[in-house]
Amino acid sequence: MSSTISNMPVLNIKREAELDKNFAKTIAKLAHGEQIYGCIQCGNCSSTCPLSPYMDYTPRKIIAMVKAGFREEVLTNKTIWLCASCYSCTVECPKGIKITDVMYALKREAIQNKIYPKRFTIPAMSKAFYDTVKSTGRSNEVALLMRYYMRTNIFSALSYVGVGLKLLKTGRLAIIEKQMKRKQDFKKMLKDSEN
Amino acid sequence: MKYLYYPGCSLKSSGKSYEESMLAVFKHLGIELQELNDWNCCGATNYMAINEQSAMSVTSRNLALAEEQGGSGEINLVAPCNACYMGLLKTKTYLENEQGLRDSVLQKLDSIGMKYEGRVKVRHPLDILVNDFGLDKLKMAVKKPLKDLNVVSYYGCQVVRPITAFDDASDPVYMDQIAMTLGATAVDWGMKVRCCGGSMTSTVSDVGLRLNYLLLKEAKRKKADIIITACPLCQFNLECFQDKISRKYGESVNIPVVFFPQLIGMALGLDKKELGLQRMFVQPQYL
Amino acid sequence: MSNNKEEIRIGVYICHCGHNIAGAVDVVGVAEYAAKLPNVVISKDYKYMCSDPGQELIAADIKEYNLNRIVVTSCSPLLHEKTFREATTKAGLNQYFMQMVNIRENVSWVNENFDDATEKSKDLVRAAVQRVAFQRALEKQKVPVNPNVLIVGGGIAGISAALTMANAGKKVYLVEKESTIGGHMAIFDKTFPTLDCAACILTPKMSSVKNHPNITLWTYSEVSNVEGFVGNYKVQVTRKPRYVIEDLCVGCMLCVEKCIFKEGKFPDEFNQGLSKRKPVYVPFPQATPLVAVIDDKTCIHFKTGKCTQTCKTACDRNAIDFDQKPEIKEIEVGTVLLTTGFQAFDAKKVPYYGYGKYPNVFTSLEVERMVNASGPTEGHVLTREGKAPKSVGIIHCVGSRDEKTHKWCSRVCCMYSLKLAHLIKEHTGADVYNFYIDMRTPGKGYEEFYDKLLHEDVHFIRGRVSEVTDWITSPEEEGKLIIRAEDTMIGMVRRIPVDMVVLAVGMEPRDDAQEIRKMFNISCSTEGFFLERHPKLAPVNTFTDGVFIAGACQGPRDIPDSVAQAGAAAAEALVLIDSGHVELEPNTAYIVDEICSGCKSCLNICPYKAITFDLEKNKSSINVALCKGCGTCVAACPSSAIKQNLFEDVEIFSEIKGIFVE
Amino acid sequence: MQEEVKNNNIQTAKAWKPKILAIFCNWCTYTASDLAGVSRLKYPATTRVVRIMCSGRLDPQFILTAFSEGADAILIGGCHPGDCHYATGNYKCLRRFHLIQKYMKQMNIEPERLRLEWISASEGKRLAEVIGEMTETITKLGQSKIKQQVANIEK
Repeated sequence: MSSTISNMPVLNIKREAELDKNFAKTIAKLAHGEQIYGCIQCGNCSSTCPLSPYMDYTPRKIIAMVKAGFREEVLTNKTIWLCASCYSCTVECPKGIKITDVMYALKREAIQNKIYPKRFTIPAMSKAFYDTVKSTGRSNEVALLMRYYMRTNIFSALSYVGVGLKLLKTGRLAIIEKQMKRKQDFKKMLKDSEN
Repeated sequence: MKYLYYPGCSLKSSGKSYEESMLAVFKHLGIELQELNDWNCCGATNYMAINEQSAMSVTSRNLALAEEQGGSGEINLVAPCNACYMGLLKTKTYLENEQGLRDSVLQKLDSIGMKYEGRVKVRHPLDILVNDFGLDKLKMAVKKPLKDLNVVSYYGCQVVRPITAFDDASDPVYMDQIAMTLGATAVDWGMKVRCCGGSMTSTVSDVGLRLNYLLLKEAKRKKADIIITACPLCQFNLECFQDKISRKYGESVNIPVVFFPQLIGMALGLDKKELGLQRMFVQPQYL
Repeated sequence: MSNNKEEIRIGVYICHCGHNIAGAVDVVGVAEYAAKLPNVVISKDYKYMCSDPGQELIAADIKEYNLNRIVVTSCSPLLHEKTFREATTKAGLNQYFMQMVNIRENVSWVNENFDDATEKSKDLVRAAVQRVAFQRALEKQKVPVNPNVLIVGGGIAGISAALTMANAGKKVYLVEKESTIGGHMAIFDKTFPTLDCAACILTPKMSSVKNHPNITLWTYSEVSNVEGFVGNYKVQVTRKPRYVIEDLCVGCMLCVEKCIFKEGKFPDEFNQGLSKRKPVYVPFPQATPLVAVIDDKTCIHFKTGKCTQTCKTACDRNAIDFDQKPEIKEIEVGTVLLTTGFQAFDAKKVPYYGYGKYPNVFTSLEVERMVNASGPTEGHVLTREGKAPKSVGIIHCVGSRDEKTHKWCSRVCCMYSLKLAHLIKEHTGADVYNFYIDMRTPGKGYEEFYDKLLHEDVHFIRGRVSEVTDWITSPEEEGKLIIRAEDTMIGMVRRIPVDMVVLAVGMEPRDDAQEIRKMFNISCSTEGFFLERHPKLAPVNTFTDGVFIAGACQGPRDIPDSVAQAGAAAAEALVLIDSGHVELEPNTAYIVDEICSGCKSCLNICPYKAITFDLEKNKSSINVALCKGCGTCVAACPSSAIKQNLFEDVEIFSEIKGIFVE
Repeated sequence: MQEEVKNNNIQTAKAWKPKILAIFCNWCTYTASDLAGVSRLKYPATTRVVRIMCSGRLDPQFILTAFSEGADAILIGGCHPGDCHYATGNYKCLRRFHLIQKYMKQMNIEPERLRLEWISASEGKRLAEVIGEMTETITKLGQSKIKQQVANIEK
């Protein structure tokens, strides 16, 4: 017992120098609003969130940590990736904080800085979706899932074979997607916005 | 009544029967839908996570197309998929409110010779049916009232959130009213707008399946015969994973899950095939 | 410049207001600039012009430099014009030779760029220097004050104010919309933090009002018209027919007993709809006046005309009169106290808490009635199924601290929730959970009350409830209402199954507040409560002289604060009455006969009918007593024959020119 | 010398910021501007307030004088319809406002340079917004040339 105590990691202390003082400002800008400064920590977001039971930190804590500048903790945890964009927190927030937009902003910030949890599946899905649309202009579930499983775990795709076959049988799987006509225009616009 | 119609990717694949049934029902009721030519993906939720500017540009191209094809004045653009509806509506609203964003998006449209003036009104078929067409008229069109059918309405998240353009954000009632108009019993339940997890059924399936398990279990506890939805992804999640969920939790959660126009179509006396009902995994016995 | 060609000697005084102005405007620079302006003899800046030394500085300079015009550049004239006018008068100069420039509210507090703000201040000072040269000596008009007072609203604030004024020997008209006075306080069972029985402390006051020789009490009545001005208001009160002659009825309840309805059938407003009443009823046993009232919306006689009128025959005093008509009373008063109170937030507006959907979700007012021994459940806290709850959740901040409903904190809900928690626990022994965002207990004995509750094993969860629902995730939740909230102290979402939910609804402005506001010519603040003249220094005054406000019509407040405010408002009214007269600003209009062409275009413009036409002289003339000084006729006169004191054309033009011409 | 004059012009052109005459009624809009101050709302230092008791006191001559003396724009503030402290003064103001608008059209003065707003005592925020918007509009529109034109005529 005594040996474990001597090996205990430092968990619950933070020094001001370790915080990113501009973090709140950056996120407020990316997330369409200064409202995050008005957070009263009521926890309505955490409570209404259908995914909060699975999160590392509840959404309320994320907002507090963003405000205080806990950049690393916020960007590396799974909470932001579990947000399913159901907007329940956003419509119910008594202070009008666009929490879903905050989560989006944090996701983008994490991707840009390449510090999201590496083996985590959700960022991979987002990227797969992005790439599918970028190349075809529309999303195609077959192409999307192919891309996704290539990136994560190709074997896990097997567990969905049953569902896939049923979809195929009922004509709900579009293997050949009708293509856009002005695809070149579309790509050009996207290229511009990535710069 | 004539509207421009934005199907979105899902209504061409897994949600095919949503499109089929809606087109059939609207045609029957005399509501004309004209598909938007050369539309592209709405941007959906995943896109925003990578590049918001790009997502909004992609979406605004659809709005610009609607203005190109919809003539002068205000243009009603119907988007049945919740994610598409929300994506289009959110983009439109944000463009209205944020000058910087507007400038940069308009510039991108300009680079491909398009423009957007802000004349598009984004509409959901529920909104059209209740507010433009009217429940009274719908009632008169009912041929086979759905007697003794207990219906729970599942709205999903993105139809009344984050921007509530119609109905109530936490307690929507439009689908319930439609069900009652068709002669069915609308069963009230507390999970109308409780999220199904979206793509989580594929990404973190433990979580995704549990969310859907809770929804299905509660529908069954409330003695529902059928669940109606207004979103292709909700419908997909709730219906297509029922076997998986039943196995995982060791209790049967099987219950038919259909799109609300399919329910309307049955009450109007339309053909099952026209409504795409043969595509459902769980056949509604009653219908 | 002016008529007698006197030399204009102006003194300009720039106030730093500590850092308030000096931090955003180069005050020294402005003073130096002003010194160079024409006619300016002396220009000074000073830390606090409104302080005694500041005022004395002006007075001393007037004497020393023989000044005859003063420009004070400081805050809003609405705040300190009176102060500096008095300072001017003290030095023997007519007060209307003083002009104020507002560089605090209009400049330093709102403009961020230092150079721009300084530039703006210089422009404004220059304008005032040019204007003041044309200002003339004027005298205030003295008008007598009618000693009678009108009090609108018979809740605890109105009752307290009425008794204070009446005890001071003034004639009081107390007008109440409902059929009894008592207001919200009469609904409550106990009052926090002392747990006094509300009825025990309120009822004696109510009967004092009824019996006071100086108080005329008109219940079931509304003010329908107001005319006049401070000291001299003409008010019309409409007494709605209650179909029972007040003077004859003794409140014996025989009519209620004999009503053709054997049982109550209509929601009882006083019991928040938890019980039923008959069309003829007395709201509650201590109602004042204790007179029955017949509700013509539910009474068979009024609905069909085919009632045997058992109530009428039952009354041996012949007090029932189905032919009663609205009665209009005209009164004259000098001052008005508005104590119209608040209304509770409608919990149906937040559907996620399930009020109206789940029967066992109650509002706090409903529970107030339930815990009351003479209430609909005779003091038992019961679910709709008639059972004592084993667990109860009290949700704070319903309709408060929320941008989608009301942004403000309603101030009383934390305390009354603690009170209800205590009473529910006492009555039922149930597990009581309080869901709060922040616990607000600022008040004498309030924090101590909270401490008491903490020791009573009442549960406190710091988190805003997101939903009251009936969907379940485990068998033990079956049949219960589930409250979901994050326990933010722990950082976990909790699902708490309860038998009863109490919504602590907040306070909001009454639906008719806007109507009353317009009638008495006062303003409301953004959220809709009546606006006080100054939030700190004139909290019971309004911008309309002679009209005062007290209690929850001005903003959410509890009983002790309402009573204190009522006292303050009564004192303010007494000051006006006892000084015997009021001084009115001399900003009235007058006609220069030589210029008036007799075109009559001014006649219909005056909203107060102060302008008449003298047929003999073929000219218009203005009755100063009726003129309120808006100046509309001045701008309308095609030949500029009408002038306005304090706002002469020449004054305004020179001010405008002064702004732009250096 | 020429060069210097030119530079000076550029200097003034750069430094130019609109000057807006604000004529506010005592009871509503002037009180609102006090409230904006007390609430520490921020808006550009472009306005100069002249207080009158009621917007009904507004004399069209005030407007014309201000323009010819160099005002870039004029903002008139009164109580909302139905809320006038003197019952109907604001309606009279509105009538005159329409007249002035017509006159301005004839004189080729941009209509944006005159604005009438109903701002109640509680609407400090609205006041700040209006001043912000107006400053933006007038900045885009540029300096008023009326003073110059009037001077030329008088020459």
